[in-house]
Amino acid sequence: MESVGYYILGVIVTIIVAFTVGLTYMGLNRKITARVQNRKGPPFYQNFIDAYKLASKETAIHHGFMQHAGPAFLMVASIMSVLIIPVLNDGKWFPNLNFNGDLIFLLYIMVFGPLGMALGAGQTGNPNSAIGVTRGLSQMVGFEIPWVMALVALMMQYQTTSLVDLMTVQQTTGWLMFSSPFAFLAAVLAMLGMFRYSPFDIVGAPTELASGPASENGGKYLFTMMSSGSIFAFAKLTLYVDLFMGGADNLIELLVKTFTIYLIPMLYGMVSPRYRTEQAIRYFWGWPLFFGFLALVHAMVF
Amino acid sequence: MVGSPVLLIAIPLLAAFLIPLLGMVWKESVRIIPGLVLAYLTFLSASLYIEVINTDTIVEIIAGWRPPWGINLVFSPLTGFLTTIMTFMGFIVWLYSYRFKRNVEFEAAKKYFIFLMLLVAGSVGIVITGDIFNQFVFIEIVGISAYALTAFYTGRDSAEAAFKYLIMGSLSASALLIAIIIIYSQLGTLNMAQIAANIDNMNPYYRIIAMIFFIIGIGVEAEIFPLNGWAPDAYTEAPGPVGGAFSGIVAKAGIYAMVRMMFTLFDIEGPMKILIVIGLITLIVAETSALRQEKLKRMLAYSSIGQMGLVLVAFGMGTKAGVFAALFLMLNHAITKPMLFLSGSFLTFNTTEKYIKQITGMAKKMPVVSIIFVLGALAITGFPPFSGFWSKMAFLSAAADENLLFIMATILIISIFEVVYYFRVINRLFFFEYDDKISIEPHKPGFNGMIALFVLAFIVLMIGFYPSSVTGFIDLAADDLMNTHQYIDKVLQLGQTIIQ
Amino acid sequence: MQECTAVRSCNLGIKTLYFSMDTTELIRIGVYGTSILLILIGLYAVLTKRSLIKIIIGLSIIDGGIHLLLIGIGYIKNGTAPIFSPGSENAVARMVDPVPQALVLTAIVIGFGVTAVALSLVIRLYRHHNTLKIDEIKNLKW
Amino acid sequence: METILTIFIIFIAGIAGTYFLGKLNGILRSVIFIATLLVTSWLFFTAVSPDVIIEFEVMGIMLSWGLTPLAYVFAIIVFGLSIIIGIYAVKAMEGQRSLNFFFANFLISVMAMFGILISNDLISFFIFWEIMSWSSYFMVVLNHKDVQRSGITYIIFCVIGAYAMMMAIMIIYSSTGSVMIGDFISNFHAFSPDMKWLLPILLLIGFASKAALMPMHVWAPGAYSNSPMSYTALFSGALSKMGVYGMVLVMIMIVQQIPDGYWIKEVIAWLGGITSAIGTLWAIKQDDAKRMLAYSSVAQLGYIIVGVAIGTPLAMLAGLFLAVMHGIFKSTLFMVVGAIERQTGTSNFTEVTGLIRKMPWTFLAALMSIIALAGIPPLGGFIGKWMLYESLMGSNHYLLIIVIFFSSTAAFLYCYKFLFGFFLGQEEKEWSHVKEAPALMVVPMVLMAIFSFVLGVFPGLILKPINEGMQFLGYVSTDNRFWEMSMIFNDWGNQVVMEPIVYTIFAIFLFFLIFLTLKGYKNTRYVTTKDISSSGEIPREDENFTFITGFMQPFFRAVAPVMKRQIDKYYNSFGKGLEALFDFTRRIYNGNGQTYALYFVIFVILLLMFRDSLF
Repeated sequence: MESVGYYILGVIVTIIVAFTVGLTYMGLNRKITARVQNRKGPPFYQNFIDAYKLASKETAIHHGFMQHAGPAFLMVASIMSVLIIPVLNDGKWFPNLNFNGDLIFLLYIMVFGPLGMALGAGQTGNPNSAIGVTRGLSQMVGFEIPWVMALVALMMQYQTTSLVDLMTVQQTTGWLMFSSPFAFLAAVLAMLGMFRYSPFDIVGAPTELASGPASENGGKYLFTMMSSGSIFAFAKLTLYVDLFMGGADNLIELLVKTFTIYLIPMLYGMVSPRYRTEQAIRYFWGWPLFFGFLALVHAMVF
Repeated sequence: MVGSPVLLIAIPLLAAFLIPLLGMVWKESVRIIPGLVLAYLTFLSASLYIEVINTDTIVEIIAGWRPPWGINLVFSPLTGFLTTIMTFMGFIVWLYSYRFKRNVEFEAAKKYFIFLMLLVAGSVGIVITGDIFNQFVFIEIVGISAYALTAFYTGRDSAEAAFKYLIMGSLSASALLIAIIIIYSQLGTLNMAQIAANIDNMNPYYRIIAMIFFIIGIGVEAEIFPLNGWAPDAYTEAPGPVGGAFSGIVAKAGIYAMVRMMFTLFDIEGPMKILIVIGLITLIVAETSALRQEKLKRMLAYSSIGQMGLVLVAFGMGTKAGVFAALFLMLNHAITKPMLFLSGSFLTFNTTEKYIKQITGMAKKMPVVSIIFVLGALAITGFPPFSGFWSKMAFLSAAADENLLFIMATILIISIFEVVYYFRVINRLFFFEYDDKISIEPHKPGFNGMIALFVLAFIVLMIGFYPSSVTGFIDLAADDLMNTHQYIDKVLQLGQTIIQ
Repeated sequence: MQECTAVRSCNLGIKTLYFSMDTTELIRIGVYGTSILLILIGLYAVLTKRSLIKIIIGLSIIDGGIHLLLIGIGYIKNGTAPIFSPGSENAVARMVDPVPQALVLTAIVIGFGVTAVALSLVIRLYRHHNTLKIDEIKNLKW
Repeated sequence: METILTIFIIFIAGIAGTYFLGKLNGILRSVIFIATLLVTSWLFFTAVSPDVIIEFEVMGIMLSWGLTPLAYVFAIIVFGLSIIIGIYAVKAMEGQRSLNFFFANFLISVMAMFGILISNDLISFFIFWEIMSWSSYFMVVLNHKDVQRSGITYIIFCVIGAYAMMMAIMIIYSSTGSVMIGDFISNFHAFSPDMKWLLPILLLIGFASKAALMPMHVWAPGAYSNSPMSYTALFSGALSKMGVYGMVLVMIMIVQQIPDGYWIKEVIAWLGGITSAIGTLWAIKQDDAKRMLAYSSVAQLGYIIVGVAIGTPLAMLAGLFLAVMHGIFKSTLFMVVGAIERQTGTSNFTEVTGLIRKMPWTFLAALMSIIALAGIPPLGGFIGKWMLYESLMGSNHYLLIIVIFFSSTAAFLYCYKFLFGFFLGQEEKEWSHVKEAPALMVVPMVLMAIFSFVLGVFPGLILKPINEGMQFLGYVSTDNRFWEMSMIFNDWGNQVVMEPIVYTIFAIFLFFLIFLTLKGYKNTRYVTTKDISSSGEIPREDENFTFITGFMQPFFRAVAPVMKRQIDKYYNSFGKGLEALFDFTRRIYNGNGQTYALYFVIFVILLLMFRDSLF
């Protein structure tokens, strides 16, 4: 049962599931946003159509090696993270090759993607993409801090860096979002930045024409980015579910939990205007940082 | 017995008087005779020194009057050590100034070498005499010749420097004479050993007064703080080799006189607050004023004063280790500072103001001299593996033995300033571009001068890489200075032998 | 401090002039007082007079005072010159101490030499600066 | 004949040969230079055994030389770096000024570092330390650039540290009568309580000044950026590690023995953390690559010192591993900057852009080293960072880990700035002539990049000697506990196996690369970076589209309050004040002979007044 082929199969299936779920959520996001803004909005499967269109497009020009490598880096990051995060509890379904889901490794592999993407964007030489990259990195410094604080609090409270161990802990102590609420708050607020939805969408700036890291990338490149984005979204949601909501025992439960988590940035984004970068950073170093400190204190006390 | 110590004084005096006479016969002899004399003196004192180390202290009696009545010369490991250094430095100075630019004319050369001879004779006399009044006379001889040498250059401010030196010098001479009078009226003798033997019979009030006047009288030669106003001017205005001679010969003689007075004459046990305080003040004031100097030789002069202060502090600890460190410092300073003065005066040869900025980028033009200058700077700031490091280490360990942490810290902080101003000069010399607007044009150093510099550099490196080559001698000298009673006995037993 | 001792000794000297008969002490104290007075006068000249010549004069006065002091040590009441002559062996007790006199002779010579050098330097200085005011000859400082 | 002495003789001969024969012929000089490095390191790695000890006496003090396992770890850094950098330097320094001096001095520095590592006694340790100081100083000012400021700053901090050390050494010598490090450590408990505090602090000041710890880091940017890049690689890679070596000795051997030594450790660890944060922030701000890398070195040394100061086995492992890694990737980066400067004549981001197609191999080396620096898996930097975090969590440093995390996240900013500024972005016309650096320079860089990759996959290679060194320090053997060839554990037994991760990463990467470029290279053509859609229209050739000035501006608007104060301003005003004071005090020599006579009289009176207290 533990053969290499089994692993590879697991990998592929997981990736496909993540891809589908991620794209569906994005489609739902677009739909819901439209409804809230009193528009009809595209159907929820619109993203699949876009992806298909992009994937089948021919690219005529390129700007050099890093432009090819950038999306690949991005893909590496998202797939590695989805492979490290255990999808379901105690390795039911596909354990994948989660290396006990080491959280620090996860943290670093998650920033690996944006950096590689940034390199790819830099190669294209479009000043807009470079500007977008600087904004993105600065914002990352912003939300990484509370996020790390939350993680550190959990890890030190339960004396482990392994995601799996944390999940097994939750089997007994109940969900961490109740037993250590401050960490949850800090992490969720950081997640807002991680999803780069409004008000933190100045990086991609989707409403402007051709700007942000994705500019100068069409066709397959854009497809790769899109799919990696969706996979990444799924990975992050699963991570939150695993961390704070005790993981999931089957796929349905997973979907429900992830979607509830997903609603948070979505709804927050609908009601808030866009921040400038430094405002975003200051935002993250305000309440989220405070909650992070509380979480640390909580971890120290207990 | 290769010769007697009295020759060390007699020959240079004689030479000083012979030079003009022989100069009438053969002009070149004016330059050659001093060289021969100094070479012979170096050889003589070295061989005597070896003999003294192997056998016993030589006490020479002048004119048949036995001590304590007559004048006697003491050639002990300590005095021999200093005498050898002085005569050797005298020889180096001669070697350097053999073709010195100002004494290609006959008259100038004559005067220069006469006074050089007198200077060496007087300094050696200060060190080896055993009679305080005789010491006074030698100090005066050194003084007069030093005034003359300082005022050697006409058409500069050298006369001014010499005059300041003269005022201080004659005031100090008066103080010294007063001290001698007090001692004589109390003890009725002028012989050091005799005084040291009976010093306890002296009324302590008069004793302290006498000591104070001694310190003041010798302090001018030893360049201690309030009395050293003359020193920077004299060092700056005198010819380069004379600056070397001052720092290498005269200052050493002054320091010797002071410590001989403190250790032997007044036979003080334990740490001497006065020396430590004076030395520290001298060190701090001198080094800090050197920090912002614009003139090279003046900076070197302040640094030299500071070193003298350091030596005094080391002596002031009054321990064997302290004396050892002090003598080691004196040795290094006597080698390194002339090296700096000589190379410095080569670098600033074509200017009379001797501004540091005038040697900008000179290393391109005269690399060897610059490298020797840097060697001297590194050595005197105590960077290993050069000679200065070992003496600084000896000093610090001596201070640590006495648990004088405050003094250690002060010295080290002060030497940070030293490093700073020396490295500023090194930077200007090596790591700035030579430009014709501010830099003077270089001077082709003479062959003899280069030989002198090379000899000194070799010694610096030798001590640096193999300090044990000199530490043995210094150890003996330190023992000799510490052991007062041995000195007294050595001198006075001659007297007793005659009495029976 | 020196001053007060000097003055005190002078007054003492004058008092004893009237009330004591011991002329040796009297003369000795007088000599000491005079010499200290001379030294102070010389110091005054050196410290206050602006002219180089006067400073040199002051130095010479100091020397003179010290020489006087030196002689005063060896003084004995109507003593004789320290010369041995056959038949006067008992005169040894009444000989004055020869050493101070020798010292004074040497000191005088030295003082003479120093003064000579000083005057020659003054000539040089005057040629170079055209003045004898010491506070105008300050090219070398700091 | 002892091998150590042989190595020294070879070094001295090499120095003399490089300097004097170099005057005859450049080729000869390079040959002698490389030969010296090769022979010495060959001798070292083959013939030097840790148990050989040479003893001799100088001025009545027993000195002894011998190699300890801990020193062996650092000696690996020194010799490995010096060979590779040496090969690089031979080509890179071509046509520079005073080459004989440079190469001879290079050898002197290497020799001094070797001497530091093999000296078992404090005196010879100090001697070699000082030799290292002045030789590196002459390198700093060698370029005739900013000599009086950065050079003097560097030498001041050198001597402050050295003199603090000297004082401690002399106290030790006078109180124990021996200068052996071993004796000192074994006799330490006998010292008086205040000495127990004074000595380690003095020694730590000495080492911290070389390791550029926080209050004493101001010399680093000037010194690193002004010396020739081929030396800065060694300077930041190996020389600064000597300070780390000393700190390891003190923190582990001495501070352990102090009753409340815990506090010293905490303070040093926090200083290290603050150093890393500050260094990172200022590194992001720099526009000159050299200064940026200099600040980044300060930051990285901060991590290392944190690891060393925490002192738990894992932390020490992390610190030493980071030391090795930093030696590798930071020297590579400095070499990259050197190559770029040699090819383009400037090292300023705002001037040179878009070199990726001109200097692809240099870019490869830079990319690998940057990834290692940022601590991104699978390269070596990650292992060190991972162990550091794990150890910090294991030893309950709740806030310190946040500081470290902040600085290492912010490090991405300057990492990206470095790559983007030099290699990516618009390819301006003025740099179209630039060629790839010569092979002699490229090969060492790529070699180092490969090292950093190998160490990332198989950290055990270097963790094994480190482990032995730590056993020398008195840690229990961590065999198979803290390291295996490709596996790292933490205090709680969690583990990460690097090898499969790396394979997976590469599989995915290659898959998508092929997916993206399979058809790409057949029927897509390369277009210049001018050929972009900037808001729908194509910029003309002459329009400058480079975006680099005011890079990361939004970030600095966010952190502005932190950047307001900088410590070197305070140092400057302090120094200026001192100089003004001394300028005033030296006016006591006012040039008036009469005043000097007055001093004379005052001195007499003072002595007469204080005669009772002074005599």
